[in-house]
Amino acid sequence: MSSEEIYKGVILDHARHPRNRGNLEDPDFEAKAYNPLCGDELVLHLRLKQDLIEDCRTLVRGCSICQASASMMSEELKGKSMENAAALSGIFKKVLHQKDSEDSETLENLRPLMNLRSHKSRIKCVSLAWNAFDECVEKFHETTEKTTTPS
Amino acid sequence: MSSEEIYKGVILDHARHPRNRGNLEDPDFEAKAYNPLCGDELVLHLRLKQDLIEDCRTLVRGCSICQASASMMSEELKGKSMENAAALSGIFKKVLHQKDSEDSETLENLRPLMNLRSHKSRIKCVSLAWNAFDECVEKFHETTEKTTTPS
Amino acid sequence: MLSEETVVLDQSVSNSSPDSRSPQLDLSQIRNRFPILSREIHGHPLAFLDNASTTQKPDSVIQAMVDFFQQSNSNVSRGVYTLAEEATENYEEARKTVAKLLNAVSEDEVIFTSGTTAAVNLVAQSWASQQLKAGDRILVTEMEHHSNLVPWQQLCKQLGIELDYWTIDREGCLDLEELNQLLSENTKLVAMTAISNVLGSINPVGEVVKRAHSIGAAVFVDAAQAVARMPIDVQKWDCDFLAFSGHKLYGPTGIGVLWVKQEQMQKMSPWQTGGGMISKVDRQESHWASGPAKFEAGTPPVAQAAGLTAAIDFILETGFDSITRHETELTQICLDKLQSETDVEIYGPTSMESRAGVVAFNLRGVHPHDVAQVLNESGIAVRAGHHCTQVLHSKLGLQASVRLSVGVYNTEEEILRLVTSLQHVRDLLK
Amino acid sequence: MLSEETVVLDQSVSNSSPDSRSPQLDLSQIRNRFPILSREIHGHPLAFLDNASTTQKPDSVIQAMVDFFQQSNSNVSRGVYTLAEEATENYEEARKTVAKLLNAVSEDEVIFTSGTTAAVNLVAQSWASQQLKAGDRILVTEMEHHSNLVPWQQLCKQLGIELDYWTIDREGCLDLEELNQLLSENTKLVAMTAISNVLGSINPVGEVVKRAHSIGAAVFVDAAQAVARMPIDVQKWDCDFLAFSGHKLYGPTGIGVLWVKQEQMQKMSPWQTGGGMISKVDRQESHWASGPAKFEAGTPPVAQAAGLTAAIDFILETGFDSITRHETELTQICLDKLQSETDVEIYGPTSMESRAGVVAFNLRGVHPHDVAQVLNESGIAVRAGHHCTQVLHSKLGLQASVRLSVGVYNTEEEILRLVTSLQHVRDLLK
Ligand SMILES: Cc1ncc(COP(=O)(O)O)c(C=O)c1O
Ligand SMILES: Cc1ncc(COP(=O)(O)O)c(C=O)c1O
Repeated sequence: MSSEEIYKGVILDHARHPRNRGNLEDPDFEAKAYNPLCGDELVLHLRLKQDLIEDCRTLVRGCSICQASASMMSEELKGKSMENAAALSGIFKKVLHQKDSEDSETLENLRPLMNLRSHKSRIKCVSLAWNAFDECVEKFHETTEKTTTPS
Repeated sequence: MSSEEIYKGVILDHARHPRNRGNLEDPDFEAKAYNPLCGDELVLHLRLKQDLIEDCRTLVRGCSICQASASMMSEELKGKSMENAAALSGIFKKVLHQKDSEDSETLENLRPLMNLRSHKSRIKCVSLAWNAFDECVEKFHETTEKTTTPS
Repeated sequence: MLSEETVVLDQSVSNSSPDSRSPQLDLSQIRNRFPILSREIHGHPLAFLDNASTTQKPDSVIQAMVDFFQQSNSNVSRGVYTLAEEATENYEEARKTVAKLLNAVSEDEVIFTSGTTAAVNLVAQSWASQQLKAGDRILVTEMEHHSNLVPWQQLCKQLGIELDYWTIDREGCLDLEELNQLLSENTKLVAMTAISNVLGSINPVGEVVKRAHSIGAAVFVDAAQAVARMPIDVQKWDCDFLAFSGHKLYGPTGIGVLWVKQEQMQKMSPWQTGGGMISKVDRQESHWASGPAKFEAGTPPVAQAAGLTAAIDFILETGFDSITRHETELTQICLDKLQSETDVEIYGPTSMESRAGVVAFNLRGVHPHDVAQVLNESGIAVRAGHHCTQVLHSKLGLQASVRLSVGVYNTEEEILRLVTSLQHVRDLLK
Repeated sequence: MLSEETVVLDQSVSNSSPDSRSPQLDLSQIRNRFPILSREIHGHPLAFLDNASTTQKPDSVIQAMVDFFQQSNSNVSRGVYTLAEEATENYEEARKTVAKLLNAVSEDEVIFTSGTTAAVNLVAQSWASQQLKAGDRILVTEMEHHSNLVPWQQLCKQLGIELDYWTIDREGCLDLEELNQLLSENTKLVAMTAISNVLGSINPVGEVVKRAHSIGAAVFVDAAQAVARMPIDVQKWDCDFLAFSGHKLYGPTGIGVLWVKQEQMQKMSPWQTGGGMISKVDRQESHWASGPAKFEAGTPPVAQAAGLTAAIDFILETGFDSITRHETELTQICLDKLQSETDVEIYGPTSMESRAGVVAFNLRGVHPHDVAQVLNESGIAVRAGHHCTQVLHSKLGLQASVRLSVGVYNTEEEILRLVTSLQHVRDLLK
């Protein structure tokens, strides 16, 4: 797809006006993601209410795709249970990496990003926020395991 | 040149009937040479009378070219002064490595070997005996230096 | 306990006798794909019988590299422009193709190197130098190529480790009974070739891995000779490391492969450092990339990756069934003919059981160099020397030997021509 | 004492302003030799401006490799048959050609590696790890590519050595006054690039060598960027080590060069071990070959050597006079144009004094990735990122930058197209 198509509509809007930007004062989970190819960095903060994502913030030093993807992710995460959000992340990444796979309905809101699949080098930009989220999921599982398993 | 040309006349004669084969009982100088590409080995013994090469023997584990070259060398060395022989070695090697150089008159007896110049891989076989001789020359210089330089 | 087990050789390895129903090669079609085969040497058609040293390249391999240079040439992983994306895709495609060839669990197990030798050095420095310590032992076979021997020898000196040798029997084969004696508690690594580059013996890798793993030793497989000669299944063998070179399987020089089982890769620290293998570089400290990239410092052999993909495609299209069948037939003919010459001494297994298309021999009384030189007169390319296996040659009591090794494009006529030309050698030199 | 010397920069290096009488390139003839340049990207002719990352290949380089594969392909140094002799000659011819390019004393100073990165690692392991000891110091510049930085960083950790940085000034240049302070008795090695792959600065190698040698330190020169941009004379520079990659001078990937001054090579022990670099292998002990072979374990990049020879021939035929003049002109135009854009920030020297054809910049408010992506729409290939120089980018307070770098085939039109297309970037993203 052409730059005109990438840099317009939803993506550009999110890149210019990132939603849920910033950090939380006392986040339940925090993760950093880093793209070694360009030095882009991203910090993700999550606040949970039980296992529901109550609030979510991202701080991005990166390109507009990375910005937009983080912004769009934050909207998707808010209000979802960790489990559902983790499932979404799995589907999203799978579809992102397989040029020819159908994007599922659950990805409705993220569809504009799917157009970047043909730009292999930008997939890393799209994934960065989700990598940070996956790290939070891991940490979340560790804590829940700790609290449910007698030690 | 073809194998027919290589493996006939002087070279084949020397390969089949190597002159000055064997070793000397109490050589003044001894050197070993080794070809790492094929494992060929050669031992050279020299007996000197002052600085004249009185006797010279070679023991060769190698191909017919290597045998022949050692045999031909031994005939050349005998009776020469170390200095003259060293000079001959220098000229021989130089001409051997330069495809287009004229072979000098001093190389008269070694001329049959010059035909191998076009077979780069065999140059190492031709040189092996002379490498051993060069080592003896070095040792010879070390001893003469020691005896002439006050220590 | 181990010695009481019945020895069942890994089927894919020992059972190399050709299935008589396996498809026959269309030899003239294959030969047409190798431009070099139309060359004449001293007025004779080239009979290239030095395939254990390096192989010739089919048109598709040459074309793949030309196409890359003419269409997509650029560096990988670092650019967002079209050529850079194509180059990256081309490079990662090669990784996937190698994973398919080896039946790897994932392409993330595939590290590109400059060749087999570099791959051995990498494992010695990135894995063994951390995992092994004084008092440990490494086991190698007597038939190893210097590239799968000297790095271990050096590591042993470096770490104070013992290097043990698994000796060969009279046929040039490894005895599994002996292995049981050799594997000690302290053995941490077995480094072995899948096929000898001199004897042609096919070694029982799968069985060795089973026994090595049972005492906690890892297994490094040198597949430089095997990769173009038989199907390799790293999951079936269950080995830990496996290496080969592009130029030995009809691909280009300048690229090789180190396959590493994922759990072992996790234990490896970087060997070469530099661009492309880092995640972050500070003034005094650096952090590493994950996955195979961690072991691929610097600009990788991008164009060569295109050639390697084409080479593997060529092999898989041709099919190992046909390749093995063809090479076995030629080798059998060669052995039959040479065995009937009374002044020819053959090394390695005399039957085609556990034997691949490499035949080392000597013509009694004539130095290998002279044999090879005269054969070249008839357009026949064979190798003379120790073939980078001095330990093996010492064991055989030899300085050197003549070696012929067949490839997918060789013909019966070429083998017969070699045998006939030996008479020429005798006439000249005996 | 040193600081009182008048600073006389090495003429061949600093004096890069083109001789106005140097011959003009026949650009259309040159461009015709690069098949890839006829490619179209998104409907625009390809403007390849990422030459600092890798260069495109002229027809003669591609043809040299094709010819090798179709005519002479075989392994080197080990066979007596015709193809093996040709392959060996081809390989040694490359060594001679490199020696000519660098004005080396002898081709025995030329070691082939897989690239610059491997060459740096080789010197770190074969020379520095033996010659340096705890308490010694290595000096690098802030502008080093990760490949000429991380290996030294790792060595410092390994040996307990200090790594010092020679900082850059505001123009991205190195101050020779500062060098005098930095060179201490304990400094044993200075590792520096001849031309920065980001700033384009040309460093005063000859002068650094003089000062380093006066306190007994050796100098390693990273010539990856310099080799295709200016004549190199290792005897004039008098450096100890110098490295470059084939793919940066219009040659293939998979091959690189490490030049080592003879007296230093004598001190080096092998790094990688294996076939080809030994003189004798016993069961527990090995002895090494002499000369460059000692550092070339395994089958070398034989086909790539043919390509490298052709690449060097291409450069020498074209002539550094014309190349430097052409690239300087383009860079000057580029700097002029970009400097007049108020939202463009340029890094590196602002004048063409001591500057080569690499220009890193940022368009304020737009991420480099996005700039490069949009430029690609117009067929323009530039790189975005940290260009393997994170220490430099930190120093500049940047995460990333856009970089354009010119080659022998680039045109003024391409530079102007880039500048015009920046407007397109603004329209879309600002
Ligand atoms: C200055 C400099 N040094 C070293 C390198 C590394 O070269 P290679 O990746 O070919 O090993 C590069 C190129 O990326 C470079 O520009
Ligand atoms: C069994 C074996 N191992 C290792 C090697 C080394 O391969 P390379 O020289 O491509 O690194 C060879 C080939 O020479 C070989 O035959």
